Amino acid sequence: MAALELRSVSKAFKASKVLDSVSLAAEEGEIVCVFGPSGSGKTVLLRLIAGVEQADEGSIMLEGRDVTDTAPEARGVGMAFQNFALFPHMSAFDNVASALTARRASPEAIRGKVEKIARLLKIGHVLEHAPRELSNGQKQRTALARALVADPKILLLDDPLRNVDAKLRYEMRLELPALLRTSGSTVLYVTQDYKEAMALGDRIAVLLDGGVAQVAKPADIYREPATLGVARLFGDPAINLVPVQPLASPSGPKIGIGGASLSLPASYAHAIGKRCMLGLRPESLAVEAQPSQESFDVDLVAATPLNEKTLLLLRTADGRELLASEPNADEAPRRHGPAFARFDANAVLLFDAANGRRIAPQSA
Amino acid sequence: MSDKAKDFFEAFKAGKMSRRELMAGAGKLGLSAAAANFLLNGAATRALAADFNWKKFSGEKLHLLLNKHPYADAMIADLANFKTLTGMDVTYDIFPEDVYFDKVTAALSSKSSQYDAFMTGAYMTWTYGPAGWIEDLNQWIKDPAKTNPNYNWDDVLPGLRASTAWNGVPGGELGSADAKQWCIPWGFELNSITYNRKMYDKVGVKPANNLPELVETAAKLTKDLGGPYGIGVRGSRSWATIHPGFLSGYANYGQKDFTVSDGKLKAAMNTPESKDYHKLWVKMIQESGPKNWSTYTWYQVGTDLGAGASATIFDADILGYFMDGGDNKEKGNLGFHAFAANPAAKAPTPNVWIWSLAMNAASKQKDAAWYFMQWASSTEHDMFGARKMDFVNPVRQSVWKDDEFRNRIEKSYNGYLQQYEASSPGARIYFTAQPLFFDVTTQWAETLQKMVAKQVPVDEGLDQLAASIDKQLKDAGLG
Amino acid sequence: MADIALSLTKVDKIYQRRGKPPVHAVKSLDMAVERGEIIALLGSSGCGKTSTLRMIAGFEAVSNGDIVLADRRIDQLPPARRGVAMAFEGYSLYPPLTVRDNIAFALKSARLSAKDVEKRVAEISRLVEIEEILDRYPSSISGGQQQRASLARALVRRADLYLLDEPMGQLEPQLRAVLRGRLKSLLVERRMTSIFVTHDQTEANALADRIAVMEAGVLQQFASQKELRDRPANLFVATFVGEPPMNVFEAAVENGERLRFKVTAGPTFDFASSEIPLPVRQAIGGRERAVVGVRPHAIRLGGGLNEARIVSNQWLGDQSHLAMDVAGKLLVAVSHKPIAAKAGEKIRYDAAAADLHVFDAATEAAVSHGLETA
Amino acid sequence: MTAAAVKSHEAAPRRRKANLLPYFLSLPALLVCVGILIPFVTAIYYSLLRFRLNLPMLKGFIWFQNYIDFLTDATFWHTVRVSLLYTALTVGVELVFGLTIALLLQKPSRVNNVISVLLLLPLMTAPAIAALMWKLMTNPNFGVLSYFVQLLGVSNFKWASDPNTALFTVVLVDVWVYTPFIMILLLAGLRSLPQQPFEAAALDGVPRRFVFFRITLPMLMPYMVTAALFRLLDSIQQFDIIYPMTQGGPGDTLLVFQVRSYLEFYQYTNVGKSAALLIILWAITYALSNVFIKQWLRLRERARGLA
Amino acid sequence: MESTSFIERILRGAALSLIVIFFLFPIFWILLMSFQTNEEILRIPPSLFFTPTLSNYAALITGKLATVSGTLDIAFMKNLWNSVLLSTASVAIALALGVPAAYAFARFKFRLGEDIAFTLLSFRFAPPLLVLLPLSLYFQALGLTDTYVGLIWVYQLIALPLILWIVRGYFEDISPDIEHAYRVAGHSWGRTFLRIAIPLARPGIAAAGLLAFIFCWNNFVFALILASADKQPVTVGALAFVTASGIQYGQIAAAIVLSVTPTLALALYAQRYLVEGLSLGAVKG
Repeated sequence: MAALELRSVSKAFKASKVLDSVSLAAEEGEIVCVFGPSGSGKTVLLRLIAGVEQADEGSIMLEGRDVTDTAPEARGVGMAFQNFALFPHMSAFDNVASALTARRASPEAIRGKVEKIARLLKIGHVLEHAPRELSNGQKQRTALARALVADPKILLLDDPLRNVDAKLRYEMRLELPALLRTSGSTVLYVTQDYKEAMALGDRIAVLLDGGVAQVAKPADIYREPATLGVARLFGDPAINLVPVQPLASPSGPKIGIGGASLSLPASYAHAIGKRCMLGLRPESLAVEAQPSQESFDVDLVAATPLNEKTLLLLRTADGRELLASEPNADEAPRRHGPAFARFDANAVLLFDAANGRRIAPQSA
Repeated sequence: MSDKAKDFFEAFKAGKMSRRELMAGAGKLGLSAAAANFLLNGAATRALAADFNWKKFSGEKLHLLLNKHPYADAMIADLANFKTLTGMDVTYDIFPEDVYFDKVTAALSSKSSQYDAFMTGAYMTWTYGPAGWIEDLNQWIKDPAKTNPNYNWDDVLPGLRASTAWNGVPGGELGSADAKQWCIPWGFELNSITYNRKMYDKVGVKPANNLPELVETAAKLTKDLGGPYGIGVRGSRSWATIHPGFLSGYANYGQKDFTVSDGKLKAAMNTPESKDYHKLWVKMIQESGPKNWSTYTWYQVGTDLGAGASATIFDADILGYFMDGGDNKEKGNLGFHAFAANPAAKAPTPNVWIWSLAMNAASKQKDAAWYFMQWASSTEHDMFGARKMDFVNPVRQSVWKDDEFRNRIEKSYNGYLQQYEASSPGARIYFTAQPLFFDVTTQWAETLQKMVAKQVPVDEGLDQLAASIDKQLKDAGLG
Repeated sequence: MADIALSLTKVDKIYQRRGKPPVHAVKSLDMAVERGEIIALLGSSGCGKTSTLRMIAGFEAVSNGDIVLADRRIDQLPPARRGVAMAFEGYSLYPPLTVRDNIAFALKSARLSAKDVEKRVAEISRLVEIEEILDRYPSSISGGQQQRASLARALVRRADLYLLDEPMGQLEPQLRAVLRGRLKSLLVERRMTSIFVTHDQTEANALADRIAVMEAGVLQQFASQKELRDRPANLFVATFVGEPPMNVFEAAVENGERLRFKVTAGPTFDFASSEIPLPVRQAIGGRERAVVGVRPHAIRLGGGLNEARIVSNQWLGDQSHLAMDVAGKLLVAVSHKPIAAKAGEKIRYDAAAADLHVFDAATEAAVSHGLETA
Repeated sequence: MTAAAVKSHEAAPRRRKANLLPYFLSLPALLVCVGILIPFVTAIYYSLLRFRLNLPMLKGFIWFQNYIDFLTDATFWHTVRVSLLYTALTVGVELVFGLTIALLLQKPSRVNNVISVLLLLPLMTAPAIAALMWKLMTNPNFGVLSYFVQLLGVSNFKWASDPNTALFTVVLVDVWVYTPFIMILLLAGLRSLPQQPFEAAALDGVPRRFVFFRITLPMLMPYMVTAALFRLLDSIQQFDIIYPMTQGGPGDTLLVFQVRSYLEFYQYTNVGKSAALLIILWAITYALSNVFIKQWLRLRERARGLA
Repeated sequence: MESTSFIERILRGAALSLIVIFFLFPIFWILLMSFQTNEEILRIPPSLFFTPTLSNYAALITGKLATVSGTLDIAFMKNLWNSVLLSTASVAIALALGVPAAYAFARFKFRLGEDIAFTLLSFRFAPPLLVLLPLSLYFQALGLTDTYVGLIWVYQLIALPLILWIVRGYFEDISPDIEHAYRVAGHSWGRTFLRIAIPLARPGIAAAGLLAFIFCWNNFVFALILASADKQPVTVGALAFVTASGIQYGQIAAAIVLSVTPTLALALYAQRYLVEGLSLGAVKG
């Protein structure tokens, strides 16, 4: 039995359908990251589960219990809101304790639990402060503590790191998994940062245009995105996409980029003749000074350093812009001008141009 | 006014002529005075109680609606005696005149039983009577079981009795045989001239004897005094502007508001004589009236006189009386003068205002209310007010004959009694009784305002007024 | 330096507050910007970067010091006469005007010919991709679009200096990369001297010729991005610049036969003196304590003296971020290859002498960077 | 879960339980008000009657005769004209005056804040009381304003008692009482406007006149419309000032709707006419406020979209 | 930065001074008048110099009005008390009814919701007399004539729409997520409303209540028609200082001063809320 299950849940606001028959399940103790661009319905999904919005269709099951019509307070979920939603007229302590007071816990028990979670989240020293006196990071931790303190079976986190600064976000990204594991909750974590999703999720559910585009482990999604849309969302810089039409050749399928004819693995033989999109991750594109087999001519337009990587903006002979990234930033600066690019044929992604679905390689 | 009904002023005049006789005879008069004194020290309570079961409604609670007025003040000052006499409790709401009649209308029109009796003027009963909001008091006056034997209804000046009785027929004569007694007269006022003797002396003029003279005198006063203006009359957009000096003078010129034929009314303000009169009146205000005349009610007219801001008023005699006393700046400086506006007229024809008591038809304790009304209009109470309070112009003949009252007035108020005696023979209500009284008079006042402001010429204004009133009469089925 | 467009000399900003101590928001700021140069003002919120920008624009009076732009002293001039154009961070568009009118407003009120205005508006809106929304009102477009419109409104003007306050903060990541490139080439091509404020290092790195790092009102370092990365002037810059930030630990120093940094309950970095050039050793001198820093990319995993428990291991598709629990803090290592280790396991690590940054424990100023002195 | 089960869920959209809570919360307020509103319906009925309290025998249903009478009555059109003129004047003057003051006080400083609070005082004075105050001040004998006017050499200024200046006088009182209301609303509006557009304009050297008419004023519009709406509703139903000061006079100069219907009812006891007048007033008010509310909603949408 | 010239500052100062004089002089003058005797007031020309007297206030407070015709009892303090009672009770009830309703309109989209809200708002459009005239007839039947209950009920016409209008806007400005957070934490709707929604909207509620109080206090026509002397508030009561021996200007002035003092004091005390309420709630409604 899944700890959390959504069955064909739909939700519309006025005329626009935000969620269209979404089904999703999370196992007990699992962290599922709900990831998608803004407006894809992630937050609404979470709010439906929390019960602060009502689903139009479908049902929501928590531990086998249908809670579709249950009031939010009776669902036993914990939730951290994107904008923190702290109670401005209560101290941080009372904010955190609010989930316990509702359960009529004794004052001593409340104090004990609040202080414990506060220690864990490093906000013990600001418990008596009002929210307006807290820094953004402290607010975020307070909100998190409030969601966590009652050990909810289901924990809903709505992009909790969005409104904190980069450094803190990074730190929390590293710390959160361990913290969430100790709570033992089943976690639904909404984010619009793919790195966050990859870093935190046991699995990622990619939400696109109101529907679930893919649910899979982070590495799998990165490596084998189900659709063009998913592929575009993962990777910084984003994946290069080149329209191609694989042709048959004696040595296996071939594609043409910038006048060069390049080999694809034989496992893509079934794609021959189809109009496709070739997905090339920047890191799988190597730029070399000397031509080699399977390399093609490019013009190196710009080299921009970016976080221990160097981004190379390439222009192919037919005027297409490609981005390559090189991890080793300590090399001598790249000279602009003609160069040769080569991709790792085993790392390419191929999508059906007609429906955007990935064309999986087939073993012969 | 009907021939049949005895004009009370005529009667009084007759009384006056025989005054020496009466005073020599003393009899009744002395008795009355004694009774009043008894009342004052409370002995009268027992005396009254001996003849009549005053305690019949003991324990009941009456509620009155009163206008802020010296008459009401006088009554309130004596109210404890009534309570002792009857064992009833009396409470009251008292409102300033600005809103008083609206309050009455509000209370009566909602058929509210909260007030048992209230103060009113005769004009108002022309609305309240037909609307069925007040009772015909003849039912009580004429019932010996309900009215104490000493009440002596006939002692009330006959003209006042008649003026407060109407048969309800639009244009019907006041005090006719089929008339209903809508209210009991309580105190009244007639319109004459009160002037500032010091100012008159300073400028060297004498009180005017007619309107053309008044226009001149007022203009001279205004010019020579350099500050105070010559003549104060009312000017607010209300019936109250028409009924005092204005209508008194109008009547003196022989003019009427309506002509009545075959039970139909027709506006009569646009006769050539009326137009001449209006022209004089308007000229007087324009030349020598108060600057913001159009907001003037009797309060302002009086206050200005008392404060030395005006030299003359043509308004209620009692208003002048009040301004001649109290803490007014011009206290003791005023003089009173009867006034016949028309140089051709032999005597003044003052229109009267009668403060009266009426009974709410929705009252739940009418008999008890009548107890209050008969007490408040009794000789005893009238006498108390006249002697001890400012209940000037009492309604009972016997009180007018009281020496104590007369002496007091004679002594302190220069020419008041003479004024009264010269004016009273011609004094009565000069309006035609009809339900559109307020519509007509308000519109009349509005027209006057326009004339004074030169928004419309007098002739044209009166023609329009008459036409408009005729239309309204027609709409209401009266014309 | 030959061609200075803007210079700030000993500029202070002190906010007087009623009943409270004054706030010294900018302290004795000296900065010179060359003509055509693109400068990033980088810092966390409240570091004084916005105050600096506003002083240059003329929205805040200068408490001390002077500002010279294009050879004119401007710090006493009203904003309109400074020759500065600015793109604001927030909702700075004129709400009652369409995007087109917003962009054209200044040009029109300067009585430029309608034709010129139209041409310039068209050109700039193509650049920032807002041609479709030119006739919409600011309230009906997205935050990102507003920001681009605001950018266009500033860039459309001819000015001696362009101030851009978080010009890309609201943009979608994909678009941001594209616009960055376009903006940069426009600025370079037209030799538009510009200062932009950002808290995003990626942006600073991508756009700026030089980066001014500010903290607590003080200019910490003003240098190229490579310089900032390789030779941070102090501990603040070291930990502020770089993603993920530099790992730093306070350590006991032993500078003799060997150069050894020993972190209490943490790692030891131990080198033979021969590995370290003499000047560096001399610079470190007889210090007993110092702060050592290693960038995450420089942590070498799978061997070495030290061992730590893995807190998390996150594969982001093209790189692995490994967090270890070291001396009660997190030590982060980044690898461009997947690391096959799980949370809870132990892993060995070390750092090379060339990757070690040393800072004075008290002043936090840099002492040495790898094999060079600071 | 099987695919079939999923299908069945898709096939049957959930019936949403009606949420009774909002009704439960809002109905008491509604009931209390509707209780008061029953008279409103009665008034409509009265307006269709020939109904004079002192001529009870004439009472009868006459459909729209009362209305028709008004439409053909010049004095009624005068009432319409005066009411609208009064409304236009007060709202117009108060808006311009209030805006001017708000602009003068825009910059938050201690002095400005103290002034803005002091200026609230007239607003705290009941209009009826204010009318009384001004009546005293314009009294030709001891009124201080009359005195001042005289000092200025105008000897024959009659304030509310001259048809030429009566409207001016009551408008002046209305302005005195209500300008602070508009001022404070616009001041709050001005101060809550985002500063950046103005900084941008200052930096771009946009002339002040341009900024005011093209930016400030339009941005202030929602506040202006709200202020105008509030005042409009009160102004067209003006009673508290005009009645105590002039009772509609001099002549019929200030015979606005509510004063006229008050007199119709309380002095002439003409219930039918009075009710018809008020219904007409209600219709005018409703129509005017609808225009404003639409405008306001449009502006609000825009303001909301911005935030 | 400082672009305002010296001349401009002078002009501004002059304009502001004139404005302050215009708005404050009447109040100042009435205040002076309230310390003068009738005689001093009626002096021509008016003068700033007089010997202040407290007799006007004494008369009002003791309720003993000395006139030519003797001492009159006036219930001015009773009127003042009536104003306090009517305004306070009306606002309290309007808040009790209006705040939940405002919350409902702000937080729920429900069938007829906007219609109900608009109906309630439209009470602002109804000419008071339109309601009052027939109402005075009905009140008799209901036994509400001349009762505080009846008046307070009618005062809801003033207070309720105002409170709904402002408080609704306030609720709408508060992120519902704060309430959601409290409910998800396990608290019932009722507790959430009381513990979160109301405390957060407190400034708006305070402003609305304050405004409603002032408008109730300042009301004239409702009380004029419906209240007896016993129940009437000061706005009507202040008209009562007219006696046959003249208009008691000093007492009118003192009555004016006394009648506006509570609202003035309240406004000065709470002007911050008022400004906020007037701006936020009213516009964002």
